[in-house]
Amino acid sequence: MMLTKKKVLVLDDWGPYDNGFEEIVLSKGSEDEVSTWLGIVLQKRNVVKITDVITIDELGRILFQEKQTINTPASLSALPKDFYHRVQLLRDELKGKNDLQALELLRKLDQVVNEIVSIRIRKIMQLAFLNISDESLIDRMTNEEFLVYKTIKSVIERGIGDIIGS
Amino acid sequence: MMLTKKKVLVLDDWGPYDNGFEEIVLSKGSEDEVSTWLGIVLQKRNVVKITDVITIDELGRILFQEKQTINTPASLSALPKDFYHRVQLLRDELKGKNDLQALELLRKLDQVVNEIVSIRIRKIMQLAFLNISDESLIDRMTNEEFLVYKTIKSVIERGIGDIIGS
Amino acid sequence: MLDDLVSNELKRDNEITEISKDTIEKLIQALLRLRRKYSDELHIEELKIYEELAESLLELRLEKVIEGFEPKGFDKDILSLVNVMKKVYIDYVTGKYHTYKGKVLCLSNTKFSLGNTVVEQGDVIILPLNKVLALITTNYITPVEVRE
Amino acid sequence: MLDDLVSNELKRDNEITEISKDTIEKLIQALLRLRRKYSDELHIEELKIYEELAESLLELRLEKVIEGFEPKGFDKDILSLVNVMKKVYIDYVTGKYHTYKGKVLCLSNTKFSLGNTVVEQGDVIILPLNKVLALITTNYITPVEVRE
Amino acid sequence: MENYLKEPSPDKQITSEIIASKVRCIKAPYNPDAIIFSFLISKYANSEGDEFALSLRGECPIKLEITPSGRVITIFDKQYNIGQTSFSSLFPISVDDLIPILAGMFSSVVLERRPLTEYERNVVSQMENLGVSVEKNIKIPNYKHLPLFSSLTMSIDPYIPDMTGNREDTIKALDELGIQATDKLEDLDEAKLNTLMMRIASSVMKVNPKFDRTDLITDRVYYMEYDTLELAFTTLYFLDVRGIGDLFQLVYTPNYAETLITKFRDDMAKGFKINGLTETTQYYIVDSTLRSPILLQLIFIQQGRVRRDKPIFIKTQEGLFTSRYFYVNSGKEGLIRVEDKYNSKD
Amino acid sequence: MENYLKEPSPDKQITSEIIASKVRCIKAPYNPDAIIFSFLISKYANSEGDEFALSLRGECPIKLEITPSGRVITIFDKQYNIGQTSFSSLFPISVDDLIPILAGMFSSVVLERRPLTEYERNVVSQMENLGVSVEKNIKIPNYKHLPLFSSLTMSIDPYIPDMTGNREDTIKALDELGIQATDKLEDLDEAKLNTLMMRIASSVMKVNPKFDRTDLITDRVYYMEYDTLELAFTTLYFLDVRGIGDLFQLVYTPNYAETLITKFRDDMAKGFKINGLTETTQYYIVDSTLRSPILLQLIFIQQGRVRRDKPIFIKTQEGLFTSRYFYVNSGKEGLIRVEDKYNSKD
Repeated sequence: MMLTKKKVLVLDDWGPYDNGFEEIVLSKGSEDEVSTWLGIVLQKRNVVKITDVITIDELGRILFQEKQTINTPASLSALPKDFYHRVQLLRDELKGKNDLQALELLRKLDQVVNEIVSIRIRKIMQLAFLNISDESLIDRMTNEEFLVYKTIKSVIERGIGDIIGS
Repeated sequence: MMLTKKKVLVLDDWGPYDNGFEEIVLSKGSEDEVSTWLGIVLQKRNVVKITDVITIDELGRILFQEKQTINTPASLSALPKDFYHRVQLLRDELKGKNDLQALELLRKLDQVVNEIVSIRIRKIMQLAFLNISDESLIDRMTNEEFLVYKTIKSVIERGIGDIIGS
Repeated sequence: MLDDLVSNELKRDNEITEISKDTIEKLIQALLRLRRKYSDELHIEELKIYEELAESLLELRLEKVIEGFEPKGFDKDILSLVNVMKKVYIDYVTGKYHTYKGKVLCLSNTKFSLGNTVVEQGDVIILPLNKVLALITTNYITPVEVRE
Repeated sequence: MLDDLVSNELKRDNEITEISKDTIEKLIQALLRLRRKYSDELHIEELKIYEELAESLLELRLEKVIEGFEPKGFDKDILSLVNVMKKVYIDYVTGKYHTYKGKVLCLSNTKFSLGNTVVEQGDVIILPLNKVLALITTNYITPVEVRE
Repeated sequence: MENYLKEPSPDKQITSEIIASKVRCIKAPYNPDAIIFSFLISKYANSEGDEFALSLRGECPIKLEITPSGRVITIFDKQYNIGQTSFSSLFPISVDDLIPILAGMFSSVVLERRPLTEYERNVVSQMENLGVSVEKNIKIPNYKHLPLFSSLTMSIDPYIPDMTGNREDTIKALDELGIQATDKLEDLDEAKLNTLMMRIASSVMKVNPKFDRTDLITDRVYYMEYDTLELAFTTLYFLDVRGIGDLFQLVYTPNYAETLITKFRDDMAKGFKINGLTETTQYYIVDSTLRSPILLQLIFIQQGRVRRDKPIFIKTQEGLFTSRYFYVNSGKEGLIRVEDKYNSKD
Repeated sequence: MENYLKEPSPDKQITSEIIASKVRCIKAPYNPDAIIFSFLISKYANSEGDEFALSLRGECPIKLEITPSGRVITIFDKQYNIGQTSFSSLFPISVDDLIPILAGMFSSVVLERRPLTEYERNVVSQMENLGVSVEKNIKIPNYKHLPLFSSLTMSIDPYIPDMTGNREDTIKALDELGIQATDKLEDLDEAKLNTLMMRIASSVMKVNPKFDRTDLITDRVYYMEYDTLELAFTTLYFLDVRGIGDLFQLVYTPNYAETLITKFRDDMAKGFKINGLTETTQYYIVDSTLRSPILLQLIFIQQGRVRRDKPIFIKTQEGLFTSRYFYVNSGKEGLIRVEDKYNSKD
């Protein structure tokens, strides 16, 4: 995940940097892609600004969608694999600002995300319990959600699978 | 679990048997207690009959209770730790009989147990999700159920705990 | 008794249970005598139950070690091997050792025999990864590290 | 690349993924050169990311080995040590070895040095449990088994 | 009998000197007394996390040797000659180690067919405070707690031709003397006891003409339910057929003696036959269902038919076997299959 | 110069004989050529799952030795005297191993300050098919690809007092000769080349009066971007300051040479000073910021100021250091801290 490429806007010339696989040179004013970890470090140094971040508006839309289908587990909306990580980046950014408006946004962000997580995990638990393992459904989960899904499925199978039915 | 003591009716004199910790002698006609594994072996040899088995009637009662509180996770009814193992013993007994009536009972047994499991696992998933870890609740779970509960709780905490809230 | 240890291990989910040496020693000595005395079907069945419980106990404890809980109890040292394994694995995969296709360059810390060769302290040895782990545990070798 | 290996490991939940020696070798050789060339803050940060991923990869794979899936891939031999550990642990706890308080009676399979002593093939050794495991892996010793 | 008055009197300090040396190994011969003594040392010299080697083939600064002129203990460059006295009797007496010390001491006494040395007699009398008792009585295993037929069938030394290893004949013989098989020695009156002694002596004399009725009476040492003669036979037997594992366990967890003695009685109760002895230049071959080369040697030595320094091989359906006692370099414990170099050449 | 015409002519068969022996160890001195040859053997003798030992202190049936009368290879009871010829040049030529073979061969040539043996010349000319080129030219590292100031500051042999290790002075000197620091050798016209050669020779002669301008021209062997002289300095330097790890990697993954050469250039670019040499009965102490005892020895040998058989210790703020090359029994790799027995007594 930390090696996933992220789009950045280059604020200052930087490099060359040998990351072991390629040499990275960033030119001021250009748009480029760098590994997430490097993007985070360079953003802190004001060398780049990560551009493919999530916004509170987008989060609002996701929550709306999830709420509409709250009782239909199979209607899980598709999130990028690193969704929670993107949220984390947004939080860090807001936290960094340290003004009143940002604080208000932060509060709102946490509330929305909590709701999203809550609805989605319920759906995922249902899916795991019903032993639904549709490829397209799994694709809609984030990495963390897939871990939850997989674990619940396996613990149910392992724990009591040999009692029910069989 | 296999070392848990089970009540048996002794059908034939047997022993002495040194199990490494005590010497076991069973006298025909008496009631006694032996480890589950030994009870199973000796039951097959017609030396004992395990008496604290579960009955279909009892299972019916448990199902009724669970159904009444289907939407109240915290109202999980208390089952013995080795509940599923007892069910297994009952199944084995019915299977062994191989007559039509037994087959019918077997079918019914599976149906009832499936329903019980289904309701209880849903409740337990809820409890884990809501992070309810009341000692008295946990005591009402069987070993297998506790494993499910524990795993779900930990995967939710581990997977996304550091995103929601915090 | 062993089943209680397994149940406790299952229940306690945020630490490795402290199983004392005395507790486990009593069990071992009883089963040891059982093995020495009997080899009939029933005792073999009984021992199989204990073997399955021992396996469950190890699995539960190992999983906790992997999750990062601190090894403790009678098996502390053996559980800690997982942490040695972690270190060696991470160092190997992230290029901290001089290596080529599963072979690792090491120095001998002591005199010991390796195949037909007797190796002296300070000798240079090229070892497959799994032997590196075993011989680190016994402190016979140290991998040569890559540093700037 | 290492992150893809971790994702794949996570997704495939009923087997250990087959990571080839060539795949991992490319990664290792690149990181090895990185370590050799640089020691600045940024490269240390980068290597930390790789170390964390390597740890996740091992954890996921180890958990599968513990659950009973067959070790395979470049790290087959090292993962298999968990199965050796299982056997030794079960045998120890269920009294299959002549033992007392964590010490196990063994025979030496070969000449090797043990502390200051050079042990010959067939010599008798009393060893703590964790060393038993390490020295079984290297085939230096065999525990004396209890039999009827 | 030889003169033991000139025996050197060893010092118990030797043991503490060894333990204090912090050396984590002992070189020892494959001999029950030497092994037991080494394990006793390891029990106290070997702290947690450490290893200890009993070096049968390697070298070590601490060495136990059994030479024709007696036992020698070497600690670095110092040598102690302790004569006939067993190694184990040098170990400090404590309740915890009483059983292994007795097992080591009497393994040596029985194996070498010798009386206790003065030093050992002293050790035994010091043990009387801890419950060890000594009496002059008949030399058959555990006559105090076992029925007579059982004691007699387990009598390896003296070997009683029509009784040892033969339950039915023993019961018949007792019956002829008017003794019930399940009687214990204490149940017999003076007359019956005398008749029994006569009967045993005459039987033994058939294979060992030098045997005398007085040889039947010796110092008999008991501790709790343990008879040291039975304990010695048990130790010799299991070292032979199973290897050092049982001796390790006996030293570290002395109540293991109970397990071993029970197993020994079970094995002996099955009975055994000795069908013949043939000699090659390198070894003896014994055709027997008693699978202990040491005990077989002990039986044939009484009859002057074998030399101590020549190995005993047992002939069975599955081939020739010996034990590590006679083949230390095999590196294996328990019964070891060996090649018959002479017959296999045919 | 000695007469090399009588040199024994080694046989490449030696290598295959070693590999075919299936012996999993080589005893070798701590010498770059011997170590590289051993690693080359291990690369082919060592199959999956096996181990291989490079025995510096132990024993092994295969042995490499460097004796006053030449190099000797022992394979069990057979001995091969290969004279001055480097071990590595015996290894079968293949593209895969070209770089380590050259690194081994030229480490030996540079370390011993000798010309190629006839056998080695032969090996090099066989390598020409694979892209190795030979030319007579100036003996400064990688004049083909590096700017002159860089080559000159890296010149360990000959040691050029005001240029080696001193970037500023080198640039100034070049400037005085009307040469741009960034010029390469090929950029110079005949006249400037001559002036430069004169300048170097006169500078070298200040510390080494025996030096002659003709000594500046030798056989210069290149392979791709690699100059064997630079490769040899790099090998000697990192064996010294880091230990066998880099040599292992160079043999097993030859493109590692690039990493090493880059690092060597970086280290050399930092420059260094040599402030003084003092002699004790056991070793020399050099006060220098160049942390390679081997390269320092090489510099002082040119000036006739040190003997080969006496270790070089480097004096730094943190104490005295040497490398395993001069202290093989230390058992440690890279720079090793040592006690100054003479000064510490004060």
